[in-house]
Amino acid sequence: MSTADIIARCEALYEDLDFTAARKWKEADPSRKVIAYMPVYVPREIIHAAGMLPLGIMGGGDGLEVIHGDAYYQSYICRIPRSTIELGLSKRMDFVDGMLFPSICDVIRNLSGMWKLLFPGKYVRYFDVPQNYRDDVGGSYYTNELNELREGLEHLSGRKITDDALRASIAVYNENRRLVQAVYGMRSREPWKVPSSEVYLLMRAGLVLPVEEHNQMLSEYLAAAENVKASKRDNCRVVINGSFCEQPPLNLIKSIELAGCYIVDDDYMIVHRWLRNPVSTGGDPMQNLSLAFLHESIATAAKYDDKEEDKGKYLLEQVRSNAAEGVIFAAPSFCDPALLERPMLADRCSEHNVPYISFKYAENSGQMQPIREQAGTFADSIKLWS
Amino acid sequence: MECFVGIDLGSTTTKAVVMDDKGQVLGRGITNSRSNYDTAARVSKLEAFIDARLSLIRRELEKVPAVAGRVDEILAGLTRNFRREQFVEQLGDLEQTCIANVEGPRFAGKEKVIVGALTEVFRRLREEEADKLFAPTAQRKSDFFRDLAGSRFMQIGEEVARDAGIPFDTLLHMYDKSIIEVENRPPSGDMNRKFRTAMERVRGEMSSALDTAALGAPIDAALDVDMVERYVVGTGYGRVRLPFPKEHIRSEILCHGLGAHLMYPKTRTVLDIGGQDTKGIQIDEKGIVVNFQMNDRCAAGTGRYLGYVADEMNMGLHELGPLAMKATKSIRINSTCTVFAGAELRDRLALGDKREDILAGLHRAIMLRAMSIISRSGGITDEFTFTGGVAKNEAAVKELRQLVKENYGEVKINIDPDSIYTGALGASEFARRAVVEA
Amino acid sequence: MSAATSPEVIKEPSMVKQKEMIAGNYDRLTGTKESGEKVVSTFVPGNLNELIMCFDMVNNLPETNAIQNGMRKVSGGMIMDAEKAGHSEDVCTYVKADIGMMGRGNIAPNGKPMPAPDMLLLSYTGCFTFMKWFELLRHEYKCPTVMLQIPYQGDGKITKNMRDFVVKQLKEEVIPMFEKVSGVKFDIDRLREYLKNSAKAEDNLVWVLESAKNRPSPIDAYFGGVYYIGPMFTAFRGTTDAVEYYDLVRKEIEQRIREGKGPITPEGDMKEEKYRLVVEGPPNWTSFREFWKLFYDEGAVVVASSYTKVGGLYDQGFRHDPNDPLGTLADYCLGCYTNNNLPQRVELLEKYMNDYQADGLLINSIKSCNSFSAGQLLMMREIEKRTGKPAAFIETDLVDPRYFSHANVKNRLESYFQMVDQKRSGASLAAA
Amino acid sequence: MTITAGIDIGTGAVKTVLFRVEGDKTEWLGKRNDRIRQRDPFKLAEEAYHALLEEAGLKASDVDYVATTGEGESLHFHTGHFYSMTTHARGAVYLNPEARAVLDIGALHGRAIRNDERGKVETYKMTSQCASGSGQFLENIARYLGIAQDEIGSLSNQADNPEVVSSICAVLAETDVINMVSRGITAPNILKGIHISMAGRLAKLLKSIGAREGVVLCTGGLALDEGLLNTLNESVKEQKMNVTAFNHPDSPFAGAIGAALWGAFRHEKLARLGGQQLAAAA
Ligand SMILES: Nc1ncnc2c1ncn2[C@@H]1O[C@H](COP(=O)(O)OP(=O)(O)O)[C@@H](O)[C@H]1O
Ligand SMILES: Nc1ncnc2c1ncn2[C@@H]1O[C@H](COP(=O)(O)OP(=O)(O)O)[C@@H](O)[C@H]1O
Ligand code: SF4
Ligand code: SF4
Ligand code: SF4
Repeated sequence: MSTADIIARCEALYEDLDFTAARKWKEADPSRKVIAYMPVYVPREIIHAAGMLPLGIMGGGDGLEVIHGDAYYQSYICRIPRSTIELGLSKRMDFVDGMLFPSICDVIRNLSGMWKLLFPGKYVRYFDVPQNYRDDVGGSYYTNELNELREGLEHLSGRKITDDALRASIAVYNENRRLVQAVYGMRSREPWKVPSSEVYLLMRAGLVLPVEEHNQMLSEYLAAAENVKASKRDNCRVVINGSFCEQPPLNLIKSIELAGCYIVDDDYMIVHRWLRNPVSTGGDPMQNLSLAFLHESIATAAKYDDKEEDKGKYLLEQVRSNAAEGVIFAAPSFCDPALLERPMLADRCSEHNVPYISFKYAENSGQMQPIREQAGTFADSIKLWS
Repeated sequence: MECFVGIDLGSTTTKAVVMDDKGQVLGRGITNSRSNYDTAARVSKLEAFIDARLSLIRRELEKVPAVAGRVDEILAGLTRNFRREQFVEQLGDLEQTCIANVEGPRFAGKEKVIVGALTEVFRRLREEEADKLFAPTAQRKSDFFRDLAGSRFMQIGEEVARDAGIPFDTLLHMYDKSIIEVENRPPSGDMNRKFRTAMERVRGEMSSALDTAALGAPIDAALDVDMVERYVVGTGYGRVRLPFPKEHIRSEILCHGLGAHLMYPKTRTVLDIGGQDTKGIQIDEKGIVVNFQMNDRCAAGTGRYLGYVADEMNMGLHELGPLAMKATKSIRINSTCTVFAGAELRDRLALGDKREDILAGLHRAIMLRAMSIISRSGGITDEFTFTGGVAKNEAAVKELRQLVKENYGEVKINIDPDSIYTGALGASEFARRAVVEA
Repeated sequence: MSAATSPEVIKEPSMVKQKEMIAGNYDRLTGTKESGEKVVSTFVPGNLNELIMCFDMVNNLPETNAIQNGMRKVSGGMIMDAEKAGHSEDVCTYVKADIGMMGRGNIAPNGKPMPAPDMLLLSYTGCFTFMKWFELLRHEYKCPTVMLQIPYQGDGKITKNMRDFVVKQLKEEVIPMFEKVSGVKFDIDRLREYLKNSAKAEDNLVWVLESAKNRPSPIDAYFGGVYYIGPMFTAFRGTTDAVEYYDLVRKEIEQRIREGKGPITPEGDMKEEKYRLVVEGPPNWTSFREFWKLFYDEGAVVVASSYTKVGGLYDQGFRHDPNDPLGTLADYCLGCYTNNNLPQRVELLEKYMNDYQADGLLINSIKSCNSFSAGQLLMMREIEKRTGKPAAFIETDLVDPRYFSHANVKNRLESYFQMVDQKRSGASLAAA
Repeated sequence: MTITAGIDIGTGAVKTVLFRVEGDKTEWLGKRNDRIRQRDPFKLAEEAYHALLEEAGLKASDVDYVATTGEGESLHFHTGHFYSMTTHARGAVYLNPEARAVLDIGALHGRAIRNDERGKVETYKMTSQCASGSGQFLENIARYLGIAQDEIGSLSNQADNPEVVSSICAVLAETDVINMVSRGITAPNILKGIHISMAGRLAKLLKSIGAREGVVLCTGGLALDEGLLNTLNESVKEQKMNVTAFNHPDSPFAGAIGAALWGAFRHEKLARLGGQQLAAAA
């Protein structure tokens, strides 16, 4: 398969607002269950070990006409919750058996309660995470939370989730993490071969496909991409930060590259890259997941930085290790975590002479002109003066 | 006779309805709000009384056997010719105002050429356009003098300016400067005289001769009726600017609810899209508002949006709908910021999309926003009434029907040609109840 | 949450007392250089005032400062300063008002500069913005910061795991940090004493809030309510001053009930009680007086509000318990209004609608505050559905004057009141 | 010697310039400013370009680099494209070598750019997606009031009691203005009020890019509005910023000039690098 074929499949999955692939998966066996989750991070291993399909929901993008969703949100709230409500009310998610709302911001948090009110009878869980990183404090709290999730899912399926199953699932996801890193690594080395829009679509596919299938897809893509003939363009290298929840429209990602910027790292769909290293497959799996969260998580605005000097460390590391020439802070409009975090990160960039720009978007932004303008000017200035 | 008046001071248009003590609508009047609010209220009221007078004439004529079967024809002719009289009169006013405005250092030395050009433009307007505009079969682009005179002024002006060797911008500027003054002057003159003059022209136009004597008496009778303005209620966006005491002012939400109820008693949901607001209203079986939602602080997706688009395309508002109806597909438009409408349109044109398809997309975008507002107010319950200026736009209506069907199934949808008067109708009924039922 | 600066028409003794208390705290705050006292900044929801008192530290609440600046109409400029410095237009204006205030020398209402905090107690109750807010302050002040994470009641209940987690953080993170910064050793018996005071005052606060069940209501539980909760939610819970204040208020209101009086407004006693409302959401501070006037001019009195529960849901039975000092602090934090999930919030409002015999619900949706605002439109629907009473929705902001449109709010409220009216007299009107 | 053309395709007008660059010497050969008015901007650009060449006595083949800016990315005969902020900064420094910040005030957007003495963009800020307080709005109001564009400035300068527009939305603000007319507020006071709110926004942009001192050159369509310029200077003074805003009779051409000059720069750089293909830029 060529990269084009793989990407065509991904694009179809991406545009399918009815989640046909996930529906088919479920229909294949009546005992199957689908558990949807919102950004940013959930331990998909537990869902997988329960024999269920974790389904990532990233809002409705620019392809969904939002009618009822707007009726639930004021104009000054970001887009993703309203398009998610639209997906729910328009029955596009009727096959979903449960919904996880990770702890990320007040909007998603409150959405969990709205989901309970709107869809009584469904399994709905607000999934809190520790902001305290001591094993005996935050760690034991989180292990208990994980166990509650485990029990909830057991209850839903009527089946025990064994430790062995969990260890096996952790292994599959470790493989997924490895492949995802490989794709990111390849893009960083040869961005002209691996356009960001393709990387993006590949990752989107991972939200709706069973992980085994995604692993296969990633391997095939990596092999195919080696053979791509494309020549290097006169672009600058940038890291995108702030897009961890509501996703930009695909056109925006394309526009950034068209305007002369190679994206060499980003924080789109960070559920795939949340844990930087493999999770241990021995011992107590729940504890392993908990410890991995405490000590291996990447930094993001939805997390508390224990020490002041740690703020921005991860971003600067992304810049350094990918030889990026600048940072683009691209946050969804009205996104509290991203927008409150930005001034602190921007200060860190300035302190280290990393040029940056920032803009806001919405998942359904139609006007790319201002984006091209800004990304283009950024690229121009790096290009003309390097 | 005693009359009850409701005035809806909208952001774009001001509407008035005159009602009798039985709740029968006698007349409706409309004018542009883009002028002094007091004047707008006065003008719309005057127009409504003119219309009421026509109703009285109709009532009288219907008693006359000699004109049986021809009343509609006579009234249509009478209305048209009356408007023509008004048009010519206002044109004269505009001409004088324009000429008076040619002064100051900006025009030093060029006054004569400019005045000459203006005179020529107005001569052609009067001689060629008045007849064309008010010919029995003519389709007029708008009901407002500003638009009627304006669009032709632009075309004629461009030619005349070229011939006279002066910049067209100068003439355009004279027009912009003067039209606002003219609009701020309520129509003058003796209405009855205008009716009589118009009647003369009707007689001339009618295909077969009419019994002049038979017509005289009923028309005189109708013209002699003394219409007394008993109680006025104001509503609408600009209602706080009306020089009325508080008890003469009602919220436009209530007026729209009641107005829609009077037109369609089974209505439960009302959508009103006006110049800069969109309202979703739920009413009960008595026309009482039980819930409402409206946009505020952002005019995205309101009637004005279409105005910007029409300006950008150099078209009349009346023409947008028909063009959009020719679309073969609809382009998805996500931003409904009114001010960016033009930019969006240009963007899309540059991408090679067709005008009609883009327009269809723009209409859908407005209706999507309206659907959200309705949804926020509690959804659509049978029957559903669509009111406000945008209800005149067939493409908007088409999108609405489709969206209602997709989201709420089969629902009876009411749209009245006079739906723009819904708020004023409700207000006039409040006026009537204040007296008759007090 | 304190008395505004322009003169009151009528000054009840409790108002005078509250003014003195607040002025005293500001004097204490701005006098730390001389007194050598240490300052801790923290938030209203999850405010651990009793604990702070155990370490002889002074409590500074940036939210309250923002409100003060809002009421004195200086917050607008501060917010713009923060925006110019790169803070987004989209985020909470309390944060920006605070940062802007810092840029202008942190001048307290008494005209003196406030000290930089010696410690930030990031009690993260009911709102994510708190976390970023104090990260931003830490970024500026580089001072010791301790996070007290309060898990959200996602399933509408407080689990043992949550409570244990909070208590553990208190023991192992918060108290040690306090000891380190203040140099004072923690004494649990001292804490018990303060908690006793709290419980006493809390009884009276609840009595005051519930007095609105009378007809006419002797208080306005929103506009007046923010004054009544002032001492309890800020730097006074646990003090004898607060105990005295609430005694005083209670007596005054008992008197009003005996006299059959309505609430006090800035223009004297409210005349006729025409509408009884329940309000959800915080008020607008920059136009507080104008906003309130829109209500009392129409004879609308607020009989219950959720905003007066952000610093504790005392009327639902919670009391600080001296017998379980750390556990009770955990319960307190876990139970604050915005830490409740949406179904709980709906139930509470429904209960208020019924218990206080309200004519309708009004939601004042605040642009800044997603914690409150996200989901309010659904809450409105639910209440309408469950109670059959009309609800209205207005949008303003806390301390950003740009988002208070008097004309808009007035239009909405007028339509709403006329709607309630028309509904009441529906039968007679529909005759035609 | 390098001959370059700069073409700035805007929303309201197409600006075209021609330059000859030799080492440090730059010579401005010609300029045109064509209002678009419902015409196809790309055709207009092509016509203008050829007309300019003719005036200058040059052939298309004499031109080494045709640089576009603004919305000209897809102009078929260009050599390379530079983004507006890049070009405005360069154009501003050409027009006023003292300029260390640029305020580009167009029909729909405002942009503030901070640059160094070579015209390199250091940082920038744009107005948001919402078109409130845009030039388009001013234009609409002026038309409504019957005021020609070149009259706005002098009228605004006559204001004695300006009335500030409170609405955030440009459309709702129009109604505010109409209200003002019916309340008898004079045109100068209305215009000045609009200038004040625009200047406030622009000053905020300037402040947020950290333009604390020196010369700010206004470019773009509204740069020549003296009323706005005066108000802007009042506004920055109020904000205690030590900057002064200027315009230049050729301010509207800044983008096109910048494009032409960067084109020359790029051409020479690429020539030095040994005839590397221009494909990347085109
Ligand atoms: N004949 C028409 N065809 C299409 N649209 C129209 C027509 N007349 C008015 N409109 C639309 O209606 C809007 C004005 O509606 P209206 O109800 O009069 O508003 P308001 O009450 O705010 O003045 C205009 O902005 C325009 O978009
Ligand atoms: N002399 C002038 N005084 C005031 N405004 C002007 C003047 N000349 C042009 N404008 C305004 O400038 C705007 C267009 O600016 P421009 O920079 O050309 O925009 P764009 O680059 O987007 O086309 C229009 O709104 C127009 O009205
Ligand atoms: S986009 Fe930002 S504010 Fe919106 S839900 Fe996601 S994290 Fe929360
Ligand atoms: S978002 Fe709301 S709760 Fe949080 S700090 Fe701001 S106002 Fe307070
Ligand atoms: S300018 Fe556009 S986006 Fe902004 S408030 Fe007005 S209509 Fe809405």
